[in-house]
Amino acid sequence: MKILYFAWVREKTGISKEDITLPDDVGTALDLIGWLSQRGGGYADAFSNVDSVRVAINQEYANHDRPVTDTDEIAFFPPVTGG
Amino acid sequence: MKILYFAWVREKTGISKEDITLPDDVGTALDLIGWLSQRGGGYADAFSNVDSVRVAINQEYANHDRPVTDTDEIAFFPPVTGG
Amino acid sequence: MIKVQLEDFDIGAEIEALRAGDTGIGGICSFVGTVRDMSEDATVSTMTLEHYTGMTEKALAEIEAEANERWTLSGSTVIHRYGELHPGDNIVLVVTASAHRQAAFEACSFLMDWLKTKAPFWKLESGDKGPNWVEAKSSDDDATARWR
Amino acid sequence: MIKVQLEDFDIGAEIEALRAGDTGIGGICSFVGTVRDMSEDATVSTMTLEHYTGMTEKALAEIEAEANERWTLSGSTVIHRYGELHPGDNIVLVVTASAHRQAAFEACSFLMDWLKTKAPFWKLESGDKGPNWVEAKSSDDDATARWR
Repeated sequence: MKILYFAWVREKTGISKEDITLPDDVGTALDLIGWLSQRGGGYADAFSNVDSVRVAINQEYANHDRPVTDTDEIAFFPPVTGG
Repeated sequence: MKILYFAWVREKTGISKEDITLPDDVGTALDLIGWLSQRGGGYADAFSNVDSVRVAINQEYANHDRPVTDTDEIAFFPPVTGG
Repeated sequence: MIKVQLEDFDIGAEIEALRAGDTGIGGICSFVGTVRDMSEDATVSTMTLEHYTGMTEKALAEIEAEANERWTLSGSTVIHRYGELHPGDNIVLVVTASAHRQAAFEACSFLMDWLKTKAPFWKLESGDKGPNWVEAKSSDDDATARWR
Repeated sequence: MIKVQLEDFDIGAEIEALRAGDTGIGGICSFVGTVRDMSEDATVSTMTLEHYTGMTEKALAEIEAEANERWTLSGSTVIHRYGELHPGDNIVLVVTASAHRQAAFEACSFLMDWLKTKAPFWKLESGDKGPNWVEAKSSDDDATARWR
């Protein structure tokens, strides 16, 4: 699974993208956030307020309870501020 | 008094501007319309539907019942269609 | 800034002139009205714009002042042409600049609505059905009424 | 037409390109968002725009398609820059052309509101108070909610 981080989520995790093998017990985007947070450090910080983190699955906005699979591209980022 | 005509009011009166001496019994813009209409021909035609004729007195929109004086600049025209 | 003119205008140049050097601006809205090749059920080959010299300038200045009273603008430009125009030609340009986008959008839309119902211009269209004075639209009155 | 680019754009040229040769157009609305020198209580010397390559293009195409579904447009242009910008620089351009002015205005305003809340861009401001990620505004959510 490819994971991308943007803006302050990227700054806190300290990484803009990574490839992981999806653990068996991770079913949803929220599960993935929990699993990433367990790594501690910047990850725990980035996801400490889960409501302020938006999720995209395969480049489409997705709710936190959406299922994720090992072939997905997942992105985590703050609310957008373009325009 | 200077009188100006625009658009189809001008076409019907056949004249774009004229100077007249304001008759004593003309008190308002509507009186003036009545007086001009009495000339007959194109004037009667131009003012046959008085509601479709707008009035400006000294380059400001004015209601038909507004008083007019001999030193005023009066204009008659259809509803505007600029922009 | 208002202008009533026979000549065409350069939209890009007018936008640049209005914003030049002002880094407090966050958004610039512009609207250009152009001559269409069709009007109701007739083709249009020529549109002739008549106006009331003197009153036009006063009316445009009043409309612009009103917009600047209602919204906090960094600047505004209103240019209205008169004379003989053809399909695709520019008729009118409104540009508004503000720190905030909503003010720029609203003031620009307001200015166009008011120009349609307050500025002393009249359009004579000529095409396959002969000359025709464009009639005022009640939809334009309704649009202006939104701002009361 | 949508573009996501590092380079600046030419507003006048984009407007001309969109309208070129189409005499069915009655009005062209444009909006340019620019970098302000102030943000809340801090000065801004640099604004860096980060975006999600791939998703950005998809989101912009969807937003543009949605506008064209809601309004009858002759054409539309959306250009959004990324990278390092400075006060006065252009950030985003939306141009809409239509037979009718209200459609052009509304579609342009709609596109800007949606860009603010849907396009995956993030602004990092630097100035007298150090770097700061711009926070999403609830007023932008409200503006977008108007169109539901």
